[in-house]
Amino acid sequence: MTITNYLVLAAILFTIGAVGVLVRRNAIVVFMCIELMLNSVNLTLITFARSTGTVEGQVIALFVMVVAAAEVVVGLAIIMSIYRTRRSASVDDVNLLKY
Amino acid sequence: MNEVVPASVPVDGLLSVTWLVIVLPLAGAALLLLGGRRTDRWGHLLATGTVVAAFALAVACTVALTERAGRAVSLDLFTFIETGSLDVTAGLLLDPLSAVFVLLITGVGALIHVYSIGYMAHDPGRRRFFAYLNLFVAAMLLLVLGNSYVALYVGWEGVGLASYLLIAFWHTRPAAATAAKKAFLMNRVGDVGLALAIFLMFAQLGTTSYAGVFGSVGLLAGGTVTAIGLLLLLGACGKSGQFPLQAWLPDAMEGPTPVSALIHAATMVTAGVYLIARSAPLYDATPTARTVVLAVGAVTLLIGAIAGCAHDDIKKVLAYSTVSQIGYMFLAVGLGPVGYAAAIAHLLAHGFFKAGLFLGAGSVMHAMDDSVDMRRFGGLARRLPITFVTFGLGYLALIGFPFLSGWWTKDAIIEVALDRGGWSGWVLGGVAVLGAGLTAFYMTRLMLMTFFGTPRWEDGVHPHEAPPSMTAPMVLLAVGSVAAGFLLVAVFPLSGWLEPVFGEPEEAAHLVSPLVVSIVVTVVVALGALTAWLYVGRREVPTTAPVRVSPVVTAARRGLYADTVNESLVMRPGMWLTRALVWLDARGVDGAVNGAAAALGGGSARLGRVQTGFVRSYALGILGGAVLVAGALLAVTA
Amino acid sequence: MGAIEAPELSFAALAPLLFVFGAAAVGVLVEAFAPRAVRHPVQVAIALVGTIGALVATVLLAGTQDVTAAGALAVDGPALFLQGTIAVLGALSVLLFSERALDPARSAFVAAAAVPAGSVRDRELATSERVQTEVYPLATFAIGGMMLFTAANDLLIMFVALEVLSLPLYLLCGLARRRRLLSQEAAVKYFLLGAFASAFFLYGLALVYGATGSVRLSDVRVAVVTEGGSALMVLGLGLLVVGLMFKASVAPFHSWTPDVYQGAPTAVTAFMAAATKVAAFGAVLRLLYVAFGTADWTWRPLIYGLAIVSMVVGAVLGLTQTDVKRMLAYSSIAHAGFLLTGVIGLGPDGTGYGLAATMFYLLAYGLTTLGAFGLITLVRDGDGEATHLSQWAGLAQRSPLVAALMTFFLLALAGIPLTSGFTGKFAVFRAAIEVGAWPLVVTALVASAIAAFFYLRVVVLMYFSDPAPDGPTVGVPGLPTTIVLAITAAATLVLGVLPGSVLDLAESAAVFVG
Amino acid sequence: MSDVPWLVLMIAVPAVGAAVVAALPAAREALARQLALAVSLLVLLLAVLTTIAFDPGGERFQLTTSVAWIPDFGVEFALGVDGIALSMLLLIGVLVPVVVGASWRDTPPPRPGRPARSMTAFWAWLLLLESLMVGVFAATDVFLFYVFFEAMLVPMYFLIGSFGGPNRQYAAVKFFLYSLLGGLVMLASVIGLYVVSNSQLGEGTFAFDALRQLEIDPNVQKLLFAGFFLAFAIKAPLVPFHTWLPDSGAEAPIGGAVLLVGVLDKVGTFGFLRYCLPLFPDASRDLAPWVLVLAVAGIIYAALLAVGQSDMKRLVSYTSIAHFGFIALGIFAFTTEAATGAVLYMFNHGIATGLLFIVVGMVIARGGSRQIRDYGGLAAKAPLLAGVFLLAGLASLALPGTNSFVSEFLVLIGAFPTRPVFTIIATVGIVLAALYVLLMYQRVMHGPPRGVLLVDEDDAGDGDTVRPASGGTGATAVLEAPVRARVLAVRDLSRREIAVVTPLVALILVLGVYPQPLIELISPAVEATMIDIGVDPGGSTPAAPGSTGTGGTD
Repeated sequence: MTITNYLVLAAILFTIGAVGVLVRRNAIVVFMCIELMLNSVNLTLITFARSTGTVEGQVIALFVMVVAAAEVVVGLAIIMSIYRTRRSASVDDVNLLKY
Repeated sequence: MNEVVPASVPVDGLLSVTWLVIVLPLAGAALLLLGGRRTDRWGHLLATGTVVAAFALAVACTVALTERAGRAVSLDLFTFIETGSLDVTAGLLLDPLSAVFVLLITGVGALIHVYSIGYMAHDPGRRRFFAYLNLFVAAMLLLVLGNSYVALYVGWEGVGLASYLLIAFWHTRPAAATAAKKAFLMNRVGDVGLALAIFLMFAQLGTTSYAGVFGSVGLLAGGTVTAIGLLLLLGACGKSGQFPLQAWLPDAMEGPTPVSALIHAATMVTAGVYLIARSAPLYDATPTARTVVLAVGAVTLLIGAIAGCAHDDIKKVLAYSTVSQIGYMFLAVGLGPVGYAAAIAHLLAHGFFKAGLFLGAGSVMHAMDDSVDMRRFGGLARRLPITFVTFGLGYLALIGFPFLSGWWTKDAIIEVALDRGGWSGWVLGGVAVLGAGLTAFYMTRLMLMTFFGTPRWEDGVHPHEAPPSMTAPMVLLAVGSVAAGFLLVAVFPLSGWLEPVFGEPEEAAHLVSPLVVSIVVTVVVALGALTAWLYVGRREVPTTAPVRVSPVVTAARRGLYADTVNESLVMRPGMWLTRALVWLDARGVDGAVNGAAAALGGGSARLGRVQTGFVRSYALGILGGAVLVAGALLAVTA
Repeated sequence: MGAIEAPELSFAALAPLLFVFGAAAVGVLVEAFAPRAVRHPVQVAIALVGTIGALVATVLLAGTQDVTAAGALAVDGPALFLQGTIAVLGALSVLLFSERALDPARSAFVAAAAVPAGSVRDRELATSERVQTEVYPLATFAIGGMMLFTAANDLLIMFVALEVLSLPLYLLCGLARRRRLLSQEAAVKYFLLGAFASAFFLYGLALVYGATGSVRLSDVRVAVVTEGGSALMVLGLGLLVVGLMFKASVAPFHSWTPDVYQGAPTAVTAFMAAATKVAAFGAVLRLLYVAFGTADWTWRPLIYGLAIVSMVVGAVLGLTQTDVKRMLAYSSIAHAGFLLTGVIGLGPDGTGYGLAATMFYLLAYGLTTLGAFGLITLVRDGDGEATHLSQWAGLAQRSPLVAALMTFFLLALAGIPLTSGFTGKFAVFRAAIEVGAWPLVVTALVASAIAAFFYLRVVVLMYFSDPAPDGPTVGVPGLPTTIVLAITAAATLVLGVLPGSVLDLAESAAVFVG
Repeated sequence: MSDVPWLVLMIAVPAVGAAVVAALPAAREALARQLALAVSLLVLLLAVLTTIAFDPGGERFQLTTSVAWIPDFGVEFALGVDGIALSMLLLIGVLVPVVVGASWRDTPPPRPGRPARSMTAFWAWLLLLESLMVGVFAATDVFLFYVFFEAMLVPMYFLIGSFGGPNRQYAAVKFFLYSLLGGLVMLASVIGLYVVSNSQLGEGTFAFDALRQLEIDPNVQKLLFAGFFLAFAIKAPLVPFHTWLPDSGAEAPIGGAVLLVGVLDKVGTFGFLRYCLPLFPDASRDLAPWVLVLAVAGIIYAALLAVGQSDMKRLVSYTSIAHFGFIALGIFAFTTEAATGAVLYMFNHGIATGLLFIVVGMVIARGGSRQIRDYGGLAAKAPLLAGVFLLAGLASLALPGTNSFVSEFLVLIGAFPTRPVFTIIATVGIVLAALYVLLMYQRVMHGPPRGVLLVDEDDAGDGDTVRPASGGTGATAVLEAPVRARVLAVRDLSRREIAVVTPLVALILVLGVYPQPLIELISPAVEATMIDIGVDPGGSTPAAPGSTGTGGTD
């Protein structure tokens, strides 16, 4: 198992996440896809940490998890508020602002 | 040919105030125009006074001139324009040639001012009329007195303006207004030629003064001289109503009759002749240009004469006669040194009798309630005796009745034309003789229709002789018409007086003896007159022009289609072009600008559609951007 | 395995950050313990103390060239200049936030964000004077994050700062009192897209880390010099740039800008438009110079292209806008493009006039745009601000002063001489031409001519058309907004007429520590 | 006397005046315009004193003032005048008071259902404009010039936009955007120039005298030249960058139109002569033929368009475009005579076209219509008006005796030696000039009474019934009305109007007869410019007659 496989896997996960953002309607799911992208990055970081034999990668991964957690808090707050107003979490319903 | 270069004798005494000759009438004009209604009562008297004074001064100056070496004085007044290598000094040149013209202008001008006092007595715009008349005299004097082509040009355009103002004097008449515009524009066309000639002189010689230019004609390439000559000719044609720019002159008769007499018969229209005569040193150096002058003269001579035969408007007939007579003068100056003196002589004689004829015509109109239709005249001889006599004398002088002015001066021209020899000599001579015959025809026709036969007047017309203020000038001019030729050719030969300008008049060996010439001419003239009598003298003249006539007559009535040609070749295409350009400017040039703006707006609106408001499409945009960026960077590195 | 030695921290050098973050933390505590009645004034006071304190600190620190926190933070000219700028803009924004006189309910912010919009409770709260005073700590955190962003000498810190400045902004966008639906929509869009973009930034970070074995800018620089730009690293750079350009709202990463600017409370829009741009460009400059300055051949064409796209998109799309805030949003996209011409103006390896020019432009633009948005808060009708252009018709006759000020700001945005906008444009274009990028400059000039058209449209509306009978009213601002408008207008004028000293300052500050 | 900062005063006085007027309450219109008149007269006085202080024989730039402004960019607030700029300052000094007089009774455009706006703002903008116009001609620092050049747009924009005709908004925006676009392109060149100076002189500068010394690579010159040229060609305007002028000229209030065409647009031709030629001599020489093509094409094209116009103000605007063609021809012919003529032309055109605009404005003030077809036969009732109209027209067709003749003659005779073909084509333009002037004059002044000013016999008591300017429309309605016994109700020039036109009329005639003083003021500066572009200032032709071969074909 060379590191390339890990990197490729991470890249695939990242792409899946990105595509998910594009195709899914539910805000929660979209957000989860973003989380997936972040975690694929974590994988990449760990891999590089291993390959370069440095520790930063692992540290950064921890940081990323913390930040992601914070993002979840904020994000869910926003999504909840709009959900309670509109009774819908579909991102396609929020397009009053355009052009 | 440097005689015109003034002797550097300090100018003093009377001659040093020659400029007063110009300033007097100018001041008159200014006073009348600025003075406003205050000057209504005495304005015309003042105007006349200034011109008379100018005439007196001119006589005095001319006398003083005779005592001077070289008979020329050049006065530098002030620096007009000086920059770079261009140095135009406002200055005057009084020499035999200009002196002759100054006398003619002020003299005839004074007479016509006097005449106008009576003629315009009841016109509300009298003050304005006299102001313009003075303005004209001033400009015309500047034209002939200037000592450089620029000065001449200034006067040249000045008389154009005065002519415009006077033709349009009764400007509420559309015809008058249009005629004035036409005159100005066709003159302007000629002015382009004159202007370009001046530019060419400056470009080649770095000067525009007569002295400078004539002093170095020899240094010019032949082609250049010819070009200058032709350009000057263009200017001359415009001003003198010569072919192909003759069409404005007949229309100019819309102006008051004194104007027609002074400007469009005696003085302004002869400016072209003056220009060419003045530029003698140039023309002497270019036979080509001179030949063209000859051709123009000959053609115009005939056109004028032919058109004159068919018109019923007394003033138009006289106008075409003027065109034709000036054609004679062009013919003469075109012949070169031998012809200059003859041309000037004819010019002066013509000035007298044609002015006289116009004043007579004016008197007739005065009697006939301003009607100009000869078909409604007839039998006026008894009602207007003085007019009849003076007009008659002018008529005889014009057709060249033996021993009257016309006979002396016209025959002289025909002689020099024949003396040219070769086929061209015969052709030109023949044309001149033919012209004489036609002149006799149309003038006799005019006489008969106006003064003889049975009255064909409109109802309520009661012809009466004009007041003395009008008849007096007519008498004086009649005297001039009788005597001028004899005096100028036989007693004080003009050629001698002009010798400092044109050089020694060489006595050419006549190919045809003058006697024969004058006999032939007289016979032809008699024939012409007879024909006229056969046509209009014997039978009743219909009060309306016959409609069914030969194409020749139609052509003649339409002035040989000069207007038609101008319209179809210049006016209409011009109007089309203008309309097309207006469209192009609005739709094309400005349209392009507005179109670009509209395109931007449209693009903006279309591009704005991308901003759908859907989060996911925005995300797609970002992703796409990211891919592009990544791709671009990899492309750069790879 | 030696003993772990604590990293050295120069607290003096960190003073600005400490001030702001301290203020933010205190604000949270106040929120928790102080009675509702006193919260608002107290919060405002704390926020102002924090920002102004930070400003003073940056002024005192002026001239330091230092790397601290084990090389993670750079305290150098650009950092301090931009931190100062952000502090100024932040303080002014806080003043805008604290305006009590304009809205009948005495604040532009929602009473209780948790209450669903349009519900009964919401309607009764709408008229109450309750305010979500958390906006002040949030804003202060955002300001802190921005200041950190400009000083981050380490990709990780940069990422953290990015999040610290973004998360509060997401929330702030959703806290409008009026038109809550739009406000919440703005928040959602900004949040989702922001998170999306930061994921790219993070991935880029990872790749750079993988390529160089470090996230310290100085180390990256060394790596770039030694092994040149590997594909991996360049790819990383690209993704980092994407993340940053998103924040700087550079086309084609601008799509969120119009929607968010329009939906967010105007005060917040002003704050974002002014301060976020400064922070984002601060990070861009640092990243491109300190880390990749020696490999500028990689990013120069990219930035070149982005600049053109951004200018054109901003200018052209602005033409057909009918909402003032939206129009200013597109204008800010165009200005991002102009700023990038300044970035291009960087000579190889940080030399050249570009850095100073860009920093000056950021200051000038921030103040002008803050003032413009501040003015928008004054023009109101029944339900909040009247931002539709048609409502601005004939404003000059309602309130000549507001119209004149707006015209002045718009002329500044258009870059007419004697305004700060012109000085800024002149500076960045000069820098660009000096490195031979004159085609870019010509494009920029044409773009600004196009943009001038829609600024002009507003002027035409205000002056030459007649007001609608039921047009908006012009509110009388309270002290805070008045101060903001006075300062921004004065600054726009001074930076236009006598920019000498500030230009000197920017020039002297334009040195990065490696 | 020359140590007084005349130029600073000439800029400051109207600026302060503008501020004061603007501060006046809207109700005090009368005071506002009296103030405006006083200030503009004071500026005229200053202009005269400046001319006295100026020594034509002295060094090129005089009365200089220079203060460091933005040291970082090497920008200085540097003022100074040569003969060319000074003549423009005189023109400003003369025209502005006249414009104030001509606009004395103007009223703001009517607004349906709303109280009329006060004219106070008009006077304020007018004075501000004067101050900026002085600045743009007096600046000797390119940056400063640019700043004035752009700032000048704002007052004119408001003059057109809020006091103009029915279509004023479109015209104002078009004017602003056209000029702004040109200005921005020029900005690129200005910066480029700065960068070049930065690299050559070590530290960047905008000082005209320093920039003149630069040795710029010809290709770079072409680029920089293009930037400046576009801006000036739009300002001047040359075909095909002209379409904004007819709109602005037609919609602007008469006062604005006079200053726009009379002075503002001269900045373009002034720029050619002051900046394009000396700063980029090589580029100027290489590109001159193309410029000349534009110039000469413009002369013919615009003249023909003028013939085709039905709106008097548009017509006058088009005549100006033709005249600017002559000026450009004079400048790019590269001879002292032509260039002197061009500068003289700039001055004379301001006077002549200014008068023409003012007289046309007086006609419009009487009839309330800009359409030629709405008038006819006015000369019969208003001889003075007709006379001044004719004089203005003759001046604009450059009849000898009027000032314009001297300048047009100089331009053509000076351009002929170096550019015969272009000059010949241009000379044709003088025929067209006669055509458009006389056509308009004949239709408006000559012929039987016609048009909107006809009223029924009974209420033709006094001709002082001046209709409100309602711009174009409504005229035809009067025409279609049943024609009963009707007479023209038009009053001749009032005392104020006579006072307004007199100075211009006097200048036209005096400068037509004795232009030499003005020429002597201009020539030295022009010669200096010729030296800058490497042309012998001595003149276009050998002083000694006869450079060409002797002998002839015969």
